[in-house]
Amino acid sequence: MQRYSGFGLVKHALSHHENWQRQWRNPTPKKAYDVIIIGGGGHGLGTAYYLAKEFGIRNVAVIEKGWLGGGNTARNTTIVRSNYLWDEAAALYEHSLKLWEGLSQDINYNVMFSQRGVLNVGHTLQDMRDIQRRVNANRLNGVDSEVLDAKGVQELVPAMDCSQNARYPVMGASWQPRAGVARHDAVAWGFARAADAYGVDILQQTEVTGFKIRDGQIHGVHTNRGDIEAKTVGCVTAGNSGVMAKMAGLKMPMESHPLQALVSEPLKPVLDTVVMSNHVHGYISQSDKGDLVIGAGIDGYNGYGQRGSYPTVEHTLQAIVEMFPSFSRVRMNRQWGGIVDTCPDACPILSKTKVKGLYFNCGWGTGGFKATPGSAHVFASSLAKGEMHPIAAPFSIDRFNTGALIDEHGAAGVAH
Amino acid sequence: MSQPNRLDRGGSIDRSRELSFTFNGQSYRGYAGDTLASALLANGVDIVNRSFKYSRPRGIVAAGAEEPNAVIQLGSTEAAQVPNVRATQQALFDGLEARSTNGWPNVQRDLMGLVGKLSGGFMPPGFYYKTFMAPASMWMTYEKFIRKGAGLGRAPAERDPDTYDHVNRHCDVLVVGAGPAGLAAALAAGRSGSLVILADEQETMGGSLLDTRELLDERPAEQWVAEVTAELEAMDNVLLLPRTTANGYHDHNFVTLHERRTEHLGETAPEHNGRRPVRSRLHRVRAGLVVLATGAHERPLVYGNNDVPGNLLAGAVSSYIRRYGVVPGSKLVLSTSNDHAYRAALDWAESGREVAAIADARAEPKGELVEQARAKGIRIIPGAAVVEARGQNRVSGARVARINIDDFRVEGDGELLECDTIASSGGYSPVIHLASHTGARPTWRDDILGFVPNMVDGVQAAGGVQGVYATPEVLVGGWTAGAEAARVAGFEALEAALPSVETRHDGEAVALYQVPHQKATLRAPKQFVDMQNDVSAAAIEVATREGFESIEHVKRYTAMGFGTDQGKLGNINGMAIAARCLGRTIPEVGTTVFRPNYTPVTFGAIVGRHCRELFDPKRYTAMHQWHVEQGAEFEDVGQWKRPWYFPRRVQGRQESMHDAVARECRAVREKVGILDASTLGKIDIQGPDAREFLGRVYTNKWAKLAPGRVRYGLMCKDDGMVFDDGTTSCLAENHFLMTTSTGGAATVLEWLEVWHQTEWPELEVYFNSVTDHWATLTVTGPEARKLMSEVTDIDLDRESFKFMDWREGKVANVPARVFRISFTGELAYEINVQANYALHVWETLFAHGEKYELTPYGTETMHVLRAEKGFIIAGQDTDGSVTPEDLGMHWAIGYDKPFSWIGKRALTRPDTARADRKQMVGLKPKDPKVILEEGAQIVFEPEHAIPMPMKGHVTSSYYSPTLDSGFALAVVKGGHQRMGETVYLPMVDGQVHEAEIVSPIFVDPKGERQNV
Amino acid sequence: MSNTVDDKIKTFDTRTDANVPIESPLAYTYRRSGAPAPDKNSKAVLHERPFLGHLTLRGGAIVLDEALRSVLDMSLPAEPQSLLFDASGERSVQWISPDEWLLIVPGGEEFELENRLREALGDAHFAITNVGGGQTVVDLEGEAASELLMKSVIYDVHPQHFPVGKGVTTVFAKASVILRRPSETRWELVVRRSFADYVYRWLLDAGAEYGIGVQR
Amino acid sequence: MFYIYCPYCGEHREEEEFHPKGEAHIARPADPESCSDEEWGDYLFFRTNPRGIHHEMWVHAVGCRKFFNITRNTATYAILETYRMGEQPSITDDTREPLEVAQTPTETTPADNLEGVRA
Repeated sequence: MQRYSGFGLVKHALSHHENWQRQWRNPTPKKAYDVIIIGGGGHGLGTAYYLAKEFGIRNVAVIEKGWLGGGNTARNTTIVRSNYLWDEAAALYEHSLKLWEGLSQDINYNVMFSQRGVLNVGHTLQDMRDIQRRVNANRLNGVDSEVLDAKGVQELVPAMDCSQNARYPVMGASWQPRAGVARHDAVAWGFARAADAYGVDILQQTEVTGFKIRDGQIHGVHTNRGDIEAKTVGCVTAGNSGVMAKMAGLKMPMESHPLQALVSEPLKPVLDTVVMSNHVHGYISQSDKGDLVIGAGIDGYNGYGQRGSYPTVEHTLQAIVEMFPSFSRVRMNRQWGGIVDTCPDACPILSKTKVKGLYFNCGWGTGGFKATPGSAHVFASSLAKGEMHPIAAPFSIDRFNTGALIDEHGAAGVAH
Repeated sequence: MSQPNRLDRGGSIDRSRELSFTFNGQSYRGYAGDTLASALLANGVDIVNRSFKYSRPRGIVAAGAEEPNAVIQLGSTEAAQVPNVRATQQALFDGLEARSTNGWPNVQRDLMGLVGKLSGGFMPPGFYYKTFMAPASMWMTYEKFIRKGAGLGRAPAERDPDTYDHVNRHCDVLVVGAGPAGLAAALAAGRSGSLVILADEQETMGGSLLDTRELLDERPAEQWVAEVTAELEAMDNVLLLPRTTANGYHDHNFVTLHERRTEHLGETAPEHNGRRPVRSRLHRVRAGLVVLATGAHERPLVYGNNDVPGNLLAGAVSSYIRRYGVVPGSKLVLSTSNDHAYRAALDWAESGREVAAIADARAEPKGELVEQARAKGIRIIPGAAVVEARGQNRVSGARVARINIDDFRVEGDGELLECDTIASSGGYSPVIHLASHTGARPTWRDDILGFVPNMVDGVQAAGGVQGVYATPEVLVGGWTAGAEAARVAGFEALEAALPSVETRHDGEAVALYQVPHQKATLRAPKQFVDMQNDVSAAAIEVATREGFESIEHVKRYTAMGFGTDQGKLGNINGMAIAARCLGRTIPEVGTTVFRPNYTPVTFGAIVGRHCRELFDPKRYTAMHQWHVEQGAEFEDVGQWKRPWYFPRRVQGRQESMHDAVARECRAVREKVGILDASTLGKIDIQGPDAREFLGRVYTNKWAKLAPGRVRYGLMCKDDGMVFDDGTTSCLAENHFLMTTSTGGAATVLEWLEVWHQTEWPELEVYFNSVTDHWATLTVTGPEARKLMSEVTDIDLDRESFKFMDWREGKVANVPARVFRISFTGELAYEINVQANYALHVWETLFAHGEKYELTPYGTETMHVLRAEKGFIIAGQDTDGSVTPEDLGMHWAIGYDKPFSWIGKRALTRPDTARADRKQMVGLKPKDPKVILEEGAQIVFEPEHAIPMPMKGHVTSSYYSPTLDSGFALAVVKGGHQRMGETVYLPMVDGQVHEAEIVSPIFVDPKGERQNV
Repeated sequence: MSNTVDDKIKTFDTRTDANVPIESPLAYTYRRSGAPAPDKNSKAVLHERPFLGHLTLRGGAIVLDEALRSVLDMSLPAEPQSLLFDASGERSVQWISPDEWLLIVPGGEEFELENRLREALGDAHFAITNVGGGQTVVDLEGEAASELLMKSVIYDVHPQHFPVGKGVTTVFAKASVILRRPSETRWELVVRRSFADYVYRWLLDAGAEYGIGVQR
Repeated sequence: MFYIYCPYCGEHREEEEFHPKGEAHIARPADPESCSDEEWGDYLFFRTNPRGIHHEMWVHAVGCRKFFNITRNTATYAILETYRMGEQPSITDDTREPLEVAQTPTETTPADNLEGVRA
């Protein structure tokens, strides 16, 4: 792999950029692999990378029906944080955050992970109780987190209306300084390039059309480019996981919903942190290009259309202007939607299935992006060892039958 | 003041109304009817901005929504600032103040430009991803500098002085675009009698007819436009919306139209009769049928230095000359791949200025416009194109050379023509944005060299958007679409009545996107594809070499199309370049799918009136005025404003919350207090199966509750988790009154309905909300009976009106139902009266209550008093993961009820049956002065290393004036079996509090006080 | 007060003849936000009609229709979204849902009416609920009335789609209202008490451009 | 934004008047006590979540307050029918009407998976 560096850049400039190498190959599928990963998003590519790097399994295919990183990886609002309420979730997301902190160097690809901090703002007494509960739990779990009052919020976010004039005045916030944002596309591309360098085959424009299952054991997949065999298959297809599960004869405790986001026109820097509010229901940050990146709530109906309903966007912007009245004259450039696979307890599924050798990693709802390296790492470990990684173990499908849910709803009405 | 590029005549500007404006602090003049762009060009302003990445000087390129460069900051005051205004769509008004958004120290002499020139070579696509990685700790510092260069305009720092609103509209036919197709469609649909809305983004209706050279019925086109517009305006069934952009096409024919009502008049809406009209308005339109008549955008050619000011679209040149009487230069070179662009040269020549040459990429240009140019003696260089512009801050020349399109190379050195303006045209891209918003993928058509939309149900398209460009065909297509839309809506279409237009014979266009250069693309002068994001053809080539092969990858890697113009000019050219690099065709590299908005929309307009006071309803009880007058502090509970506590003024100073709550608590425990409990949800339940129904939705038993009696109940979801609680009174055998928590009112009513309507429709029962009908006044405390006896005719004897009884009678001469239920643990009467009388009853109680020191109390005191009694608040002490058993409320669980009530089955699942579940207990801090933090986490091993195993948390915690101590409710793993044990609460400040697990009932455990 | 108690249902007259003050749901709002008087330029005029009798009728259309005919000499509107008035125009009954109608009568009539309807309905499965304290009626008139409504409700109020004699429950800004059209010139909004302030202030804000006035 | 025909009100109304309530025809087991934990978990949480024809329950929350069912294509968002509680859908995966098929983008051709330029 051609190593990226500032010095390299100068060298390339002098040769008119004529010598850049491909970041990943476009290989022909082999007949068989040790492991097949279905889904070439951040989680899938990351899983392949860690399989190769940490567990020495390099005979791996990542099968992507479109172009890599083209699903939710390309459509989210790029927030990374780990201040989750429940121990199991905090462990998973904190594991991920720690990996984020060295990711650019690890994969030699600047994912622009920017630890500009995340504020979860509270507007009611119950919000503040929930914030205190979460912050206390975070600290005892080793997750950096603190409670700010309205004055503290105002100091961090001068553009925000923290006065008593608001319909729902800001009472305070939780603050995770290590949280932040990252460049979403770069995560997929960086993992793809690094995995490819280990010999992982990334098969784009390749669609899984069925599973080869015999005697309760997975033997591979059918694709539009022929059958590919493997005794271990990890399905990491986010919003399409239900469709994949159905192909394998499995039912999932999951529904796919549209989740919308939007950006403003680029503005000179005006917002340095990520601000999220469950109560008025919106969240916002400003990208390095100057766009205000704004997330909406989930649309309530099932949908695979990568678009949602307009009132959801309206309500989101109402919340943003309520918190930032001076943004009223700013303009919205573009809106789009992703398909999020949501579980009843707002926590993911990292699990074996009834089919031996077939694993699912899905149900991330709105929380998938921030978990990318962590999810990929523990999933790779689980695939490599045939046993779920201890951090992944509580996220088994079985919990929906035993009742051992990890209910993050209370903590994360708009979890992102 | 002279406007050097203003022609003496022509254009539809009003020369009698001169307007003054400033740009970058310099004063200029223009005319009513100008856009800011046309006025800048009239004044000879070349550089309007500096580019984002390389800080190159940029000028105006287009005349409409597709403009990438002239994106400016508007506003003379802080509050009126508008970032990122396209000068081409901003009507000029007197006193307009505008500035460039980039450039330091100014846009003319920009120092960053030097940096851009020097470092431009080091910024290939994706350079951020390839550098700034070492050392890891420095990224945040690097980023700080990167961010300094971010953004175009700036947001104002003050509150918006303007207002916005929404109008919900329904129509049979929505016509988007009022060019020839749209006008014909609106006319057909309008004359048929259907309800029509015609929206156009420009200041005036007419579209391409506003600068056409063609005659309609042998008269100038604008005359036909004026007549049709007047006819449509006169129709009651037609609504004309100029300055209105259709920005989003959503499911089932829902379209958002953004009408800029005052932006042509001033930077803020000008006051009129003392009122300020809305600045802009969003029409939320549900249309029966939509006719898209959105036309096409001209594509520029991509050649070397094509971004130097003085490079314009050919069509824009015609627009400026014909519509605004502005000729944006003195000597023109036109580079074209088609006939239509010849208009620019003809218009230019007719303005009395020089056309140096027309470089036509076709070997044998022929067609009427070509012939007209020849007739005027304009030099035409066939098989050639401008391969490179010369000049720094303004075009000074054009290198024109013969090109071989198939082999993508230049033949010979060509010649350098002196000129100050280069107009280019690479053909036309149908404006398919709206059509693709709902997910329909467009189709590439080689014959028109563009994507055309695929239609979904309920949409018609006509004219340029379909790739139909000849005016006669456009008119017929528009009429047909309008008539068909009306027919679908049930109206009879009339015979077409359209003006005659001479059919013009155009020669065939040739496919040309990037013009080859003598040097290879990576070594040639920059050939820009997306000017706003500084994306060049070389960048696209590098991207494809690096493996970014789908157009979506190319776009994201280079940032092409992500600007405020959303790639209106550049996307197709970019696809063509990617296709060339990959050896594929354009449709093979991808399709074009656009997202809303078509052009950016002000947040304020999307928000409308839903801001400030009207952001969310404030719900008030009937006693609200009284609470306000008493100086209550309020708590937001859902949408309700509830009194939180009533601070008194003591010696001119406001009592603290702690003191006020302590005083209110003591008043209730020692004398009598009163609470406005009107916000509780109330549901009237009637029917012979009401009792059966209650038994199914509540965890406890209802079979034997007698009329006149009240019972507390818990509700679970079928996962066994508590979600609401409240009391329900048996009014009569078939008649119950249910109460819910304040926040749960709507949820519970819908919960009852869903079970009734979907699972048990056979049960004869009806539910009706009476939350707002009744006001609820809670009189509680040892003196409550005495006070009540002064104002009611109800027999209050403790034997005849017992705890958990209800009675009816009069209170303060008002018919009332009185319930002896207690949320404080004291003797309590909950009075329900029709809300319109409530204030009178409340005031009467105070008139009589003075001698008992009747004290109003708020939600905080209510919380303290109920917590002292171990009463839960659903949503505070429960969080969706707590069962009735976890709450220790086995007494409220009807294990042996015949029907398997909602939630019962789940209680025996392995996880819900665990013994070490988190269970509700009381906590007594070892130090009575300590008030534990709500949300504090509970551990058993305070010395344990992080992560520390957490065993529960505090759900409610207060100071109790009765106990003179802090106390708390909490959930603790296996808590019911741990009475008397010590737990630890490590706090943020390093302190570790100790507390004893105790019963959650702190006051009057036997419940004697409420029974007196 | 003549409360009837049969053994199955308990009706209750919530009104009193005693001379006690009564306050409309908009009382606080008037004090706080004022009520601009209409003038000759007012293209929209609001007028609250509080304290009317409001009864929610639930049950089968046929039995309710019979009862209503016998008691009030009015028929029950069977068609969805329809609204009928009696000859005097003072009493109305509106379809709300396939098993729900809203009966609005002059204030003070509702209790006796409820009892007579109950008597007429006998053993049928039905429910009658007095909701008069929980809602108020706001009239909206003037040439800009429908335009003002278009700024407020999502339902199509174009006269072709919303003829006289229609009534719907729909979204009003962030609240809900029952919107009715009793005549060519007059609209009625039936508003929940606790939302009345919000609806009123919304109308005043949105109606400012029409010089909206309030008739007190 | 959807335009939904309410089978009780007999006319199309704006989506804002409705709330989606998840998959339709999820009946509560008649005898919960005899359900295994797995069966109970399936009833509570497991859904078909199809890409394509979906039968789902909605409530006309700001309107007649009735629950009813919609057959909707979750890929195109086309509403194919609405029907009252207690009724069965006339359109299922097996009975797709030709019109509807035409509207559904072919789900598996690689060309479709190009996704394309999202501006």
